[in-house]
Amino acid sequence: MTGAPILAAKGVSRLFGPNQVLFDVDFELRPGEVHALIGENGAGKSTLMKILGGYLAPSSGGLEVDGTPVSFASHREAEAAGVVLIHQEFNLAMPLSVEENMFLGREWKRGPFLRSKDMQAECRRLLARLDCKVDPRLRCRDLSVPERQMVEIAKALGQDARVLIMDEPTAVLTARETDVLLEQIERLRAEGCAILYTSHKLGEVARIADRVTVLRDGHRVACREATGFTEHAMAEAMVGRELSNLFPPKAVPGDEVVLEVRGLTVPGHAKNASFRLRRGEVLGFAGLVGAGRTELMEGVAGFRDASGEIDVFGRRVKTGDPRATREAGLVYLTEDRKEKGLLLGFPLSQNLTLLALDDFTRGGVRIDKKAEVQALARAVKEYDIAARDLTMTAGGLSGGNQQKLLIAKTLLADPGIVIIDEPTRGVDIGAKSQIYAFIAALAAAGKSVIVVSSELPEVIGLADRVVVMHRGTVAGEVEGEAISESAILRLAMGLDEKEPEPA
Amino acid sequence: MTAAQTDAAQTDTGPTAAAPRPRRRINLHVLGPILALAALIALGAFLNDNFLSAGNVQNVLARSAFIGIIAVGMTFVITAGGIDLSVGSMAAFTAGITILAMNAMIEPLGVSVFTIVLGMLVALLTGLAAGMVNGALIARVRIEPFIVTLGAMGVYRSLTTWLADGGTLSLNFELRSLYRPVYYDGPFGISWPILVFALVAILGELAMRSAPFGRHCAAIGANEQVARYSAVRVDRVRMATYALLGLLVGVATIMYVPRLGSASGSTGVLWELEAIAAVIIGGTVLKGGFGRVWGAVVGVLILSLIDNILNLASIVSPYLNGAIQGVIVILAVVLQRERKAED
Amino acid sequence: MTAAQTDAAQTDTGPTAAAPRPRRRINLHVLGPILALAALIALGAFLNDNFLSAGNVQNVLARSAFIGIIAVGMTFVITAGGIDLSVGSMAAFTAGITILAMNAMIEPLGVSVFTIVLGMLVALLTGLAAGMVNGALIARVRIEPFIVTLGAMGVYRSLTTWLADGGTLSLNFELRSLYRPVYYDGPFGISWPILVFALVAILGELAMRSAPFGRHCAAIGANEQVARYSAVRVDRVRMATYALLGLLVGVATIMYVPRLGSASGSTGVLWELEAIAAVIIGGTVLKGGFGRVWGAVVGVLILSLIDNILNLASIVSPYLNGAIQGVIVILAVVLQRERKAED
Amino acid sequence: QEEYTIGVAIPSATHGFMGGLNFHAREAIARLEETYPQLSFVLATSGDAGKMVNDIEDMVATRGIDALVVLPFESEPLTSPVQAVKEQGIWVTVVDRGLSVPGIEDLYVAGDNTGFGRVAGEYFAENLESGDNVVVLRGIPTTLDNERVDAFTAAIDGSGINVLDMQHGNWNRDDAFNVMQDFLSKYEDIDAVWAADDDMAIGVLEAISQAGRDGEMWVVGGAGMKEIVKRIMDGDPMLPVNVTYPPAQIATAIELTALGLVSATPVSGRFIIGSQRITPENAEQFYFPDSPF
Ligand SMILES: Nc1ncnc2c1ncn2[C@@H]1O[C@H](COP(=O)(O)OP(=O)(O)OP(=O)(O)O)[C@@H](O)[C@H]1O
Ligand SMILES: Nc1ncnc2c1ncn2[C@@H]1O[C@H](COP(=O)(O)OP(=O)(O)OP(=O)(O)O)[C@@H](O)[C@H]1O
Ligand SMILES: [Mg+2]
Ligand SMILES: [Mg+2]
Repeated sequence: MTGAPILAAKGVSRLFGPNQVLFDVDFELRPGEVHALIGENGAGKSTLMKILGGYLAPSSGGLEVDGTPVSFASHREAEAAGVVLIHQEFNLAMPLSVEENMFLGREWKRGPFLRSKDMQAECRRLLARLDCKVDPRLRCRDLSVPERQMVEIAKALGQDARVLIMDEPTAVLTARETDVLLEQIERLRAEGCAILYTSHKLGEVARIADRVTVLRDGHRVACREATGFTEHAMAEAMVGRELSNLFPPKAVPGDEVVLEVRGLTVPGHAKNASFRLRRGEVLGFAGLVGAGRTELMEGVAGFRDASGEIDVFGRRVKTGDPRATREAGLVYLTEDRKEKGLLLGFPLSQNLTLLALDDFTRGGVRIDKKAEVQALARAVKEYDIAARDLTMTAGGLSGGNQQKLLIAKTLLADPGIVIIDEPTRGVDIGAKSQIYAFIAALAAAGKSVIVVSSELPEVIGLADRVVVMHRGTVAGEVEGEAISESAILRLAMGLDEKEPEPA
Repeated sequence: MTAAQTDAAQTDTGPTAAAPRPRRRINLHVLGPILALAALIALGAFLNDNFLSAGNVQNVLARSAFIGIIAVGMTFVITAGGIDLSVGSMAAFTAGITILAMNAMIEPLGVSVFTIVLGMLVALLTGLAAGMVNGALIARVRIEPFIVTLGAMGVYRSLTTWLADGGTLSLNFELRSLYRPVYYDGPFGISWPILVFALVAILGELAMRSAPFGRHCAAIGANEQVARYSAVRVDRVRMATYALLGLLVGVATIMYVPRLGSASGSTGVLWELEAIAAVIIGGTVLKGGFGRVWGAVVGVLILSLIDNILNLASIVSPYLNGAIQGVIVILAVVLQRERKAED
Repeated sequence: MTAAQTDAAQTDTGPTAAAPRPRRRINLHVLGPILALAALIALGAFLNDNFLSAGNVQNVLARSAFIGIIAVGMTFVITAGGIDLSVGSMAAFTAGITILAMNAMIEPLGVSVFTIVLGMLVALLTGLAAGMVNGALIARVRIEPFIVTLGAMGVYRSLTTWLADGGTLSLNFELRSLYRPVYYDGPFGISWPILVFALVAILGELAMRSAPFGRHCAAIGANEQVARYSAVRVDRVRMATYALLGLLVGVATIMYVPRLGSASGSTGVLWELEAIAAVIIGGTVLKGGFGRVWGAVVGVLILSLIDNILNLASIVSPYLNGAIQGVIVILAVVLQRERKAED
Repeated sequence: QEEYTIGVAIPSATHGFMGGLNFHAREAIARLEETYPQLSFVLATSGDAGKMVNDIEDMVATRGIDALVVLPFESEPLTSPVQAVKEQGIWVTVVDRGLSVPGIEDLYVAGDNTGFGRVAGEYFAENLESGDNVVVLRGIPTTLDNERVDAFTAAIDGSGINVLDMQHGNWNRDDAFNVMQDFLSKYEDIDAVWAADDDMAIGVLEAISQAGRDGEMWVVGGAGMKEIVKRIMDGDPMLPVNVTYPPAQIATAIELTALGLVSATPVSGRFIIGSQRITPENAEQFYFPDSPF
C-alpha cells in the first residue's frame, strides 16, 4: 500500500474569476489504493478532480505523475498518462447510442472503417461487468438516469486507466448497483489501479476507502487512513461542527385525501397504478431502478401521456397537462437535473423563478426583477446554496448546490402537493439533513409530499407510508412500524407479489 | 497572481458571504453590433456629406422599418429555437390580399379612411392567420420549422403571383393618394414607419426582457424539456411566437402598401434572409436560448446602411456590391464571435 | 376512458415483461422519406406513361446529381451543428473559375482531354479552398456559421457576376463539345453524373455510419463540450465538414459545367435552400446531432420528382407550381415529424 | 387529323415584364387550343437556366413534343440543350434572347435589346443639353442588360450628357425606389433618369415625388407597362416617352409555331420586333388595359 504516489497535486489553487475555490491543496494518490475525497457541496471536490484529470488548469501549484512534475495541457494528455475522470455531470451525447458514446474519440477501426460489431461486443462486456443490461444500440437519450451513469462508468472502465477518478458515481445509483460498482472498484484496486472517489454516501466511503481526504471551503482539512474514521467523524470533519440527528421526527398526517390516483397507466412504463396521499403526509415511493417510479410520477404530474384518473384536492385533473396539474396545486421535482431541471446557461434568479413566474409578474406582463433578486437572496440563505456570486449561471454551481437550487425553485411555487424525485441526489450530509427538515416542515405545514428515492434509509427515515413498485406495477405498501429495509426490498424484488405476473 | 490571490482572500469569508456583486466585464458580445453600426455611420459621414442629412436619415430609417418590424418578431421565433423562412412571401401575400380587399371595398364604402382602416385590419388578420398556420404546423403537428416555413414560402409566393395573374396588384389610384401619407408623412416630421418601428422595437424589447413571454421563449430555446418541466406551456408559447411574427408581418405590410401601392410575386423577396441575418448580427443565438431585440434593430440598421453607403459612394463596380456587403456582414459579427469554448 | 383502459390492459404484459429488450418500434421516422418518395413515384407513373421510361429516369437522376452531391456534404455540416448558405453561389463561382481556367489553358495546351482534366482539378481545388475559408472562419475565428456563409454567398455571387462582367462566362465551344459527354454519356448507358452521385452517396453513407468521422460530426452537433471531453478534435472535424462540402461543390461543378457550358451570377441560385431542404426532408436534425446521408439522397430525389411531375402533368396554372411544391415538401415531412416530447 | 404537342418554356413571372410575357403566353395557348383541337401545349416556367433545361428535357422525354418555343433564360447555357432538342427533329422557335450558336432555331422571334437602349438614348440626346446630368437604373446583371446599357451609352455618346451614376435596380420597384432615394440624396442636380424598365420607373417616380423634386427631372422607363402608357397618354410631364419591348412577342412566336405545324405555311425565319418610341401622340395604340403588365 506504500510506494511512490502515482499522481499528486502540490499546493494547488484555483480561481474562477475573482472567486478562489481551492487553496493550496496538497494531495496524493498511490497505486492500488482507493482514496476518498469528501467535503460539503461546493467544497471544491469536483474542481480538484478536474484539475487532476487535466480538464482544468490550476491557477497556481502543479501536478506530479510518478514523482515528475507535469502540466496537462488538456485532458487528452492526462488520459495519455493513464488518468481518467468520470464526471459528476453526465458527459454523454444524448442523441448518440451507448456504443457510440463509449468509444467516442477512440473508436476501434479496421482500415478506415469502424469495427461496430466488436465495439458493441466490448460494450456489452463492459456493461455486463457492471451487471447492466443496456443494449449498446440504444440512444443515451432513451436511457434512465442510472443507466446513463452505468454507461459513464463502463466507458471509463474501458480505458485501462492507471488512475481512475470518479466524481460521485453512486449519486444516482441504487444500493444494488452501488454494490456492483464497489466490487468493480475492488477488482481494479487489486489490479493496482489507483482510484480517487467522492461520494456523499459516507457509508460507502467507510466501506471502500483506504484513505480519506477532507476538503472544507477549498482547504484540505484532513487526510488520514480510513480505518477508524467513522461516518460520524467524517461528517463532522466535513461540516466542521456537530451534526444533530439526520432525520427529523415524522409528522402525523391528516385524514383528508389530497391526491388520489386510480388505475393510472403510463404506456410502456407503469400500469394500473393506484394510490392516495393525505394532507400532511410524507409518502415514500421505493423500487429498484427501472421500476417505473419516475415515469409514474411524470404521468401523475402531466409530463407523460397517461390514462387513468387523477384527483388533486378533490378535483379531476386532465392527464397530460402539466400546467393544469400545477395550477391544481401539484408540482414535480425531477430527478434529471441537467436535462429537465435547470437551465444551466441561465442566471440563478431566472432558474429560481421559472416555475413560479406568475407570482413575480405584475399586471400580467412585467416581471418584477427586484422581487426575483430578493427571492434569490432568500433562497440562497434558506437553502444554503453556495453561490459566491448571485449573477452567476446555474451551470457554475457545484452539483449539490444545483440540487438545492432545484428544490428552491420547485418549492417557490408554493404547491400543496410536491412530488420529489431523488431529493438528495449529490447533496452533502449537512444539506441532506436540511432538505429532510424542509420536507418534514412542509408536511407539518399541512402540505403533502411524495418522496421517490432509491436510497432506502431516506424513504424509511422520512415516510409515514411507503409504496413499493416492481416492474411498473404497485407491488405493495408498507406503513408505520412495518416499514423496514427488508420489507421494502421483498416487495421491490417482486417476492411478495400479490397477483401472479402475467406471462 | 498575487493580486488575484489577495482578491480571492477577501472573498474567503465564506462561500455565501459575498453580496450580489455583479461581475461585469466590458462585454464585446454586447458592444459588437453597436461598434459596427458606429463604424458604418462614421464611414458614411466620411464618404458623403449628405449622409447625415435629415432626408437621408429618414429614408434609411423608413425603409428599414419593414424588415425591422419583421426582425423584431423573428427574434422571438429564433430565441425560442425556431426559424421562419416564409416572412418575405407572407408579406407579399398579405400585401396582395390587402390591396384586393381595399379595391373591393371601394364599391360599397367609397374612397374613405374607413376603407383604409378596414384594409389595415385585413392586413393584420391575414398576417396573423398565416403566422398561426405556421405555428400550428410547427407546435401542434410538430413538423420541423425549417420545412414548414420553406413550404409556406413557396405557397405564399406562388399564391401572390397567381392572384396577380403573373403581374402586379395595384391599389386603386385615389385610394392610394389617401393612403400614401401613412408611409411618407407622420407627426413632427417623422414618418409613420419610423414611429411604428420604434414602437414595435420598444415593446419587443420590453417583452423580451421584462415579460414572462420573453423569458419563456428563451427557456424553450435553451432547453425545451426544462421549460416543459417548469410548467411553461411550450406549444402555446411556440405557437405565439409564430403568430406574433405573422402579426408583425401584417404591421409591416400596412406600412409597405402605401409606399408604392402595389404588390407582386417579387415583393419581399429575400426579406426572410435579411431579417434572420439582422437578428443574428444583433447577437441572438441561432440555435435559440438567447435573444436580443435591440440587437436585431441594430442589425437591420447595419444592413440598410451598407446598401445606403454603397449607393452614396460609388467606389467600386456595382457588380461587387454584394461582395462588399458580405464582407461587412461578416466583419460586423467578428467582434461578437463565440468565446473560446474552454472559457 | 374505457377504451383507453382496455388498451392499457392489453399492454399489461408490455412494459416490463422482457428484460434487455431492445426498444425498437417500426420507425416512421425512418420510413417517412421513403414512403413519400414511393408515393411520388406512384403518382408520376399514374399521371404519365413515360414517367418510368429509361430516358426520364436518367434525366431526373442526372439533374439531381448536382444538388445531391452537395446535399451529401451538407448532411455532414448540418449533423455537426453547422449550416452552409453559400453552396449555390460557391458553385457558380467555382464554375466561373473553372471555365476561365479552361479557356485560358487552350492557348498553351490546346483543346485536349488534358485541358479538361486540369480544369477539373481547378474546380476541385477552388471548391476545396472556398470550403476551407468558410471552415476556418467558423471553426477557428468562431463566427456564427449562418453569418459566415451568408456573407460568403454574397461574396461569391457578386464575384461571379463581376468575373462575367454582368453577363455569362462561356466555355470555349470546341472544348465544350469535348467535355459534353461527361454530363450526357457514361459507361453502360448510365451517365456520369448518376454514377458519381451514387459513388458520393455510398461513400458518404459509409463515412457517416461506419467511419469515426460521422460519429464525431454527430457528437459535435449533439454536444460540443462532450465531444471535446471525449478527445474529438472538434475544430478540426468542423473544419473538415466545410472543406468536404466545398470539395463536393467542386465535384458537382465538374458535372455542371459540361451540361450548360457557362456560368453567370444566376447559376446555382437557391441551391443552398434546396440542398438544406433535402437534408432535412431526409431526417437529419437541423440543430445537429443526427444525420442520415441516404435520407438526403431521398430528399433530393423527392424534390426533383416534384418538379418532374409538375412538368409532365400540366394540371394547374404554372403560377401555382410553387404552392404545390411547398405543400408536398411539408407533406413529405409530416410522416417523420418530431415525436411528442413525452416519448 | 394528326395531333401535335407544343412545348413552351419561359422564365417565371418574377417582374412586370415577365409577368406580361407569362400572361400573353397563356392567352395565346388558350386561344390556340380553342381554335385547333388537335394541338396541345405544355407550358413550363422556370426560375433559372438549369431549371429551364430540366423542363425542356422533361417535355421531350415524357410529353413527346413536336415543337418547342423557348425564351432562353440565358443564351449560353440553353444553347447546347436546345441544340440537342433540335437534333431530335423537333421544331425549335427561339424567342427574344438568341442562342449563342446561330442557325439552331427554325424560327426566331425577338424584341430588339440594342434598339431598346438606342431609342431611349436617342431621346436623351435629342432633349438634353450638353452638361446635363442623368442617372441610370440598370436591371439584373445579365447579358441583355449589358446590351441595353451599351446601346444607350453609345447613343448619347458625344452629346455631352453626363451620366452621374449607374446602379442595379434589378427590375424591381422596391429596389429602384431605394436606389433612387439614395441618388437623390447624393446628387443635387439630376435632369433625367433612365429607368430601363417600367417597374423600376414606378419606384423612381415615387422617390422623386417624395423628395419633392418632381419638376426637376423626367423619367424614361421601358417596355410599355399599361400604367405608364396611360400616364404618357395623359401627358404627364415627368414621363415624356417610353420605349416598347413588347411582351406579346411570345404570343406571336407561339402562334407562328402552331401555324407551321397545322398548316403548310412556311413560317421559318427571323422576326425582329423593333423597339419603338411611345409618345403622347401614339400612346393609344400601345395601351392594353386588360394585360397584367
Ligand atoms: N465554472 C465555474 N465558474 C464559476 N464558479 C465555479 C465553476 N465551477 C465551480 N465553481 C465554484 O467552485 C466551487 C467548488 O465547486 P465544486 O464543483 O468543486 O464543488 P464540489 O465539492 O464538487 O461540490 P458538490 O459536492 O456539490 O459536487 C463552488 O462554489 C462553485 O460554485
Ligand atoms: N423490465 C424492463 N425492461 C427494460 N426496460 C425497462 C424495464 N422496466 C423499466 N424499464 C425502462 O428502464 C428505464 C428506467 O426507468 P427509471 O429508472 O427512471 O425508473 P425509476 O423507477 O424511476 O427508477 P429510478 O428512479 O431509480 O431511476 C425506463 O426508461 C423504463 O422504460
Ligand atoms: Mg462536485
Ligand atoms: Mg427515477
